[in-house]
Amino acid sequence: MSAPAQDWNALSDDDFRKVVRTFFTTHYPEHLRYSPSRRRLSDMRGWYDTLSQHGWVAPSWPTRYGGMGLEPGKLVVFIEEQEAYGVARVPDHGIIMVGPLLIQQGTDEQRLRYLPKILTGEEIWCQGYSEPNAGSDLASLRTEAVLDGDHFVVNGQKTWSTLAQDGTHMFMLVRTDKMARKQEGISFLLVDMTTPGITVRPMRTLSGHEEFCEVFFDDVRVPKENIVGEINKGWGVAKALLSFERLFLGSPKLAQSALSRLSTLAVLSGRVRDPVFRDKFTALQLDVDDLNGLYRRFTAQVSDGEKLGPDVSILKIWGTETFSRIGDLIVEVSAGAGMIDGPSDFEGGSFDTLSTFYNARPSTIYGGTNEVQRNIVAGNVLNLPST
Amino acid sequence: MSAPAQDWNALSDDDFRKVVRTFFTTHYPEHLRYSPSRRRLSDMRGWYDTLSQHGWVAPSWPTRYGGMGLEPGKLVVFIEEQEAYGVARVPDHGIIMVGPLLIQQGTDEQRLRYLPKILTGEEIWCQGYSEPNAGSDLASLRTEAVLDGDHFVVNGQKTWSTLAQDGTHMFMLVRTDKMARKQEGISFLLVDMTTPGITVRPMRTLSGHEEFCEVFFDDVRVPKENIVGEINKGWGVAKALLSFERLFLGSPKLAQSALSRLSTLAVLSGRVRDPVFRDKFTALQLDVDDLNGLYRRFTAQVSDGEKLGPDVSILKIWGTETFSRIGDLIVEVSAGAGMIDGPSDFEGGSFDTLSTFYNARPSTIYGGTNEVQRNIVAGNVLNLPST
Amino acid sequence: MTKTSDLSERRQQQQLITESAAAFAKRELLPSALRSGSISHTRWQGLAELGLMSLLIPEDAGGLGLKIGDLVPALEQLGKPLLREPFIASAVLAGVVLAGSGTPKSASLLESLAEGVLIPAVAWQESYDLAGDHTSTKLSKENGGQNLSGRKILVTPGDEVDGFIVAASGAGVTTLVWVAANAEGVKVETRRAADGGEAATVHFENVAVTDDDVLSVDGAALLDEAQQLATIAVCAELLGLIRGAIDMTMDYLRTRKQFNRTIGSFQALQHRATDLFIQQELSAVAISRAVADFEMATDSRTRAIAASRAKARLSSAALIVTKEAIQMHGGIGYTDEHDIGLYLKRALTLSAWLGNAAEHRARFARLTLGEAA
Amino acid sequence: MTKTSDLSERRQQQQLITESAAAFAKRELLPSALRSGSISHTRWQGLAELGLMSLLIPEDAGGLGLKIGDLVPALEQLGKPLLREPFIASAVLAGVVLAGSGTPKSASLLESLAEGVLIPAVAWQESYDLAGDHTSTKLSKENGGQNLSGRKILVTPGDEVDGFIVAASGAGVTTLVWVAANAEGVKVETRRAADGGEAATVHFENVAVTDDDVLSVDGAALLDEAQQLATIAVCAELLGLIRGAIDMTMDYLRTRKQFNRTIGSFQALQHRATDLFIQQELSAVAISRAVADFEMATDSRTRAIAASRAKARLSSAALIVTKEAIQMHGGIGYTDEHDIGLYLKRALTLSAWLGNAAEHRARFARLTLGEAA
Repeated sequence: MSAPAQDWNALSDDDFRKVVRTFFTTHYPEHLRYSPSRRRLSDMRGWYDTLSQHGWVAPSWPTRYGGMGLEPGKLVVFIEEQEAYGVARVPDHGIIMVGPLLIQQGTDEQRLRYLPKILTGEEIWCQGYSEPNAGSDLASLRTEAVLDGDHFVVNGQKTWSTLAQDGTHMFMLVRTDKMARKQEGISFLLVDMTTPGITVRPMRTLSGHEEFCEVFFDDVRVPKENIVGEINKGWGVAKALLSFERLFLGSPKLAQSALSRLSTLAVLSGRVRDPVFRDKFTALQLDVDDLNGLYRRFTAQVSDGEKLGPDVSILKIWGTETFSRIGDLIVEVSAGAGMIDGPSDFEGGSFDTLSTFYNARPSTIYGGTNEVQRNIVAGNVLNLPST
Repeated sequence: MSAPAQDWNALSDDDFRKVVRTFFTTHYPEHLRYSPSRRRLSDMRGWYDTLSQHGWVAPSWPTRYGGMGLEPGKLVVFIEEQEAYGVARVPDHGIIMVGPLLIQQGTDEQRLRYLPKILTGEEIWCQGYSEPNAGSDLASLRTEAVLDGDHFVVNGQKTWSTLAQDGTHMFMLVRTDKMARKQEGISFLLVDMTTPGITVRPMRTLSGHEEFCEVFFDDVRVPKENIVGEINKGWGVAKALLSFERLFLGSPKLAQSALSRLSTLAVLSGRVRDPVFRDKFTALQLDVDDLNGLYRRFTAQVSDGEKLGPDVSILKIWGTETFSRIGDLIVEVSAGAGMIDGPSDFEGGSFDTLSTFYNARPSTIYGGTNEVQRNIVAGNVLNLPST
Repeated sequence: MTKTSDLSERRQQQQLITESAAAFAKRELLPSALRSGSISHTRWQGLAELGLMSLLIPEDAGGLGLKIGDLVPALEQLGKPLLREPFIASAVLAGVVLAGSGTPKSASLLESLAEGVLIPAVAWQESYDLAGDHTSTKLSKENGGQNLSGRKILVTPGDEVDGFIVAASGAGVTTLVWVAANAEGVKVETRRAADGGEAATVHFENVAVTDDDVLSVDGAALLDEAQQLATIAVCAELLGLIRGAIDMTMDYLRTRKQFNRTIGSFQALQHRATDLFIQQELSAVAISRAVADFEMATDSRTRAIAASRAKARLSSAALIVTKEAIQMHGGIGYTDEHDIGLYLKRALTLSAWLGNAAEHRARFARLTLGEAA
Repeated sequence: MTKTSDLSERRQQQQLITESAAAFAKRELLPSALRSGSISHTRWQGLAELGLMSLLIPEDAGGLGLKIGDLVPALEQLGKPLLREPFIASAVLAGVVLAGSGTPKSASLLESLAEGVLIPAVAWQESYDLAGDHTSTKLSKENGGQNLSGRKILVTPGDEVDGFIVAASGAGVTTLVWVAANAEGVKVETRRAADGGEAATVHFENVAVTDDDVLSVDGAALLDEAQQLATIAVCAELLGLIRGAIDMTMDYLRTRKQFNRTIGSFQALQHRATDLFIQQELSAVAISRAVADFEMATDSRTRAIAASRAKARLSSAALIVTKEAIQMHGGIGYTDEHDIGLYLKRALTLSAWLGNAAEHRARFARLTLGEAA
């Protein structure tokens, strides 16, 4: 199925860069480049297959599980080239979240059952953390799973589940002990989305896309063995994943690609020679450069086998707020075209002036709002007393 | 003693402006113009006398008490001209704080006893609010006054008393009932600084000036009749004064004069033609213009006989933070000269690059830190629940 | 004494207008109307019945002859629940041009506008930049008649529009002509605006223009005045929008619970809420100053400074406030299901239209500091 | 494998240097030393004994031949308690010029520097602006000898200085010459810097320069390299300063009580504290990147980009952090009695010296985006 594992890390960074670049230019579909918003599975299926055939689905997984086994430096090169060529994300919750988690905390059976189908793209994962009254406050979640023989019976509602309408499976947090204190009594469950009793309702976002869903659970029966880690210990499992997520959410990808878009617009609009623009652009360029540096520091920590500490929250804060500032400057530079939805015509080509701005809005909210991240840093890194 | 009262408000704004301008150009000493930091009494004594002789000491007091009786519009003209000509403040706590307070809440005896000597400059007032452990948290103050016959006996320590070393009198808050809850049991007292038991220790500030003092009280006997308002009701008296103070602290004077200094530097350094500078300068110019607008709105409220609400805190926040941003830009524009204390030589003349920056530092702290002001607005204007 | 009684008379009249606008807003307007995307002719008629269409029109042109300061508080009321109809584009920008034109054609158009049966648009813009070149559209004499050719962009409103006032270069001057939307040679391509409305790119290809259609042979000054008025009017709508967004957000902060607490009790949010309130109050005073300066102005430079002063503040404040409003609402604020997002979309549209904050700051700098190096 | 063991050897050496610098800092340095205003010759000697003076000097010039990356962590240690001595100005900026000169004169000066008995300064600057004109000082041949005339400003250190390396325009090139502080025709006017140190305006009036005093006839590239190195070194000191200011402030927030609560428990302050921590971490990565780029650089443009990248971040972060530190300390922070104010003063000095944030951003833009319109 997948090509034989190769030792990418043996290549020099420059050589690896060339390989990656060639791979993208050879295989990635032209019409999918520089997508202004998140792509649905239907658009990305072909590309997923291509990645799968070449063993390129999971750059960061160890090779023994079918990943590329890239060390952090190589992973950064990979991401940089992906951004430079404007390669869109495939639905990647399985690749980024479930895979690393099962490798770290799953059973052999779970790894064998789930990992290969993530690599082939047969199974697409979505996330079930947030609830209407437990957004950034995950410990307040109320969706419950009651053990009934060999099954958990799940009832409740999840929300902000990204592209759940394309998911075949969901990893979710459920309350398995209602008597326990808030963060205890939570379990981590893997759920097949075709199980009877599940209803998915896409929500339209500000930018007009159906990027998130509400998911309703009505007496949904989930096999007992689908639990990851111990029962009632799901908070610890989720926390491990949260620092992965923060690393991922803090990846310079968004900001980097937004900055490229800003450069493009500066050329299209002729603002590239305007000293006021250059001053603002340079400040953002340096912000993105330092974001890259910060990201490399944390990924190196992961690759050195160290656990990520609570300080990884700063990556998410800085990454998303830099992204947001770039979106603001794009709107500013667009002048009158900043009032138009979708592509506007400029002399040198067409440009969507608002997409970055819109995409920046949820980035400071999801994955734990930046307010929650700041609480974490203040309390757990700076040791300031609790409020 | 003072010239006969005149109806300044009958003049048109333009005419009044001409009168004021002529007054300053005729009388104000050239060497005291555009003083980068607060002037001591010894420097300003001559000018105080001049103001006194012409009845110009108290622009905002009613004419029947010896003030100029200016309505808000005229007062703004007065302040604008003062700033434009670079007229320094005389020690003005008596004029700005004590006068209006006694006019509003004092007894006839107090008015008769104290107001004339403020107008002549014979008596100079300083403030005794803050204490080492009650900075912005005035309700926590501990300096106590115990009634002993016809006198209060005062013991304790005040701090951040501006230019107390030049003061002949202090208006202060003291605790007169230790059993009462925090904001109750506080009284408002007028104290002669020559009373035995008072020690004044000037503190050197960051900018190297002795602008504030600590004042120690050791069994200081203050006549009972020196209380303003009722005993144990000093918090209400002080609050009335605090909104005066906020209005005063939010006056555009500081920001306006800092902006003039920035303009001067822009010309001296040649940066006036730099588009990046112009962009930043214009933003600040508009910030100061809107600060002026805000100030006029609140002063108009006062002159219409309305009480100032808690929303006046925004004036203090915006005024001092605009001032601070201007100080930052002055340092930035100074380039290498931004490392030098005191005047630096530029081709067109000399310029003190750091004084505005230094002066901006305490402005966001004194008179209730901007953090406290934001708490006030959130709680009392926006009605957000208490933390 | 005359001065004072004039003032109080004016204040009474303003209050009357404001109150009727507020009543209309309460009765007829809902932010969610933006979702439908289309202009309501009933609401348009309603605005006409309030007398708003002719408020700024001089009495000798059949209007009420009031000033921009009289309109501002009413627009604030309409902006608060996000008026979707192109009042400013059609009644202020186009209306003021028509009123200043004084031809039989403009008189009849103005009458239809006042009756609420006409939706005109001014087509002046050719570059996205306020300070860009907008003079490529040409009016040329040919075969005895006149011919209009060129392309205008961001024409607002771009849908349901009955005709355009087009600014064209004639014999060395800017001539304003009327072109019906259905005239031969006119092609309208609509572009969806952020707020769901439509702006249009309008192509004019050899469109025949009769002498009757010429609204002003040398119309640059007239157009300029109308633009500055419209810019201040947009600021008033934005101020209403800011108040609406802040009210909605403070309500949310007072009721939404997370971590077992009302989120409005979190001090970090309280301090940021205060900063939004400051933006609102600065916006209000910036408009007051601009209105006062505009009404006293006797030259176009002063009018432009007044307009830029207000728009620089309001365009910026509206975006600061609505972005923070989304953040404070959290996830729900990013869905199209909650109205707070509509405030952001409308803010994006009105902030950019007629020049964004950076453009107006630059123009203010140019006019007050002189040209840059 | 060689690469890895080289790396770990380098890391060990760095650690050694850092630890001895940390021990020295703990033993000898206190922020309050800034108040005295004067250079301590004991501490200067101490720095020499640590071997820091010759760390960057190539082995063939008698130094340790290490790289900027080896010095950075040590400077961070020295910067944290606010080293007052002009290590960077004299040992880095002047030291590197002397090492690159290779004349008998420079060798002997270098030796004195390494022994801690010489305090040299580089006099290169004539305008406050980094990008200004610094070439009016002239070296001219007269009566067989050479003569130096001109004026240099912001010469650091400006007090206790033994001599100056002066950059002068000779025959179409920048020539670097040594001038003893007490030479005839030299007039030094000191200016108090924000941190209490002294910078000087130095006037050279027909100062006689012997052939021996010429350190480099065509020395522009050498001076440039030394400046970029010194700029990165200043950043390392600033990073230490930032860490020191944040530590002191967090301590204060954890202990100071107001309104019956530890002030560090107020969420608004917590969020702002997080933002300061972010500035600190960004500063650290900005320096790492600059060091890596600098060490790999083979041309002056790359070196200048590396230096500007770091200084743009550090100058800005240091002021953000120290200003907030004062605000968080409240009134006590504004008195000269609390050390936190010294952090602000030192930050002001080092942020401006060798170019402030705005100047370095502009240079970065020029070098990466090309000249502006």
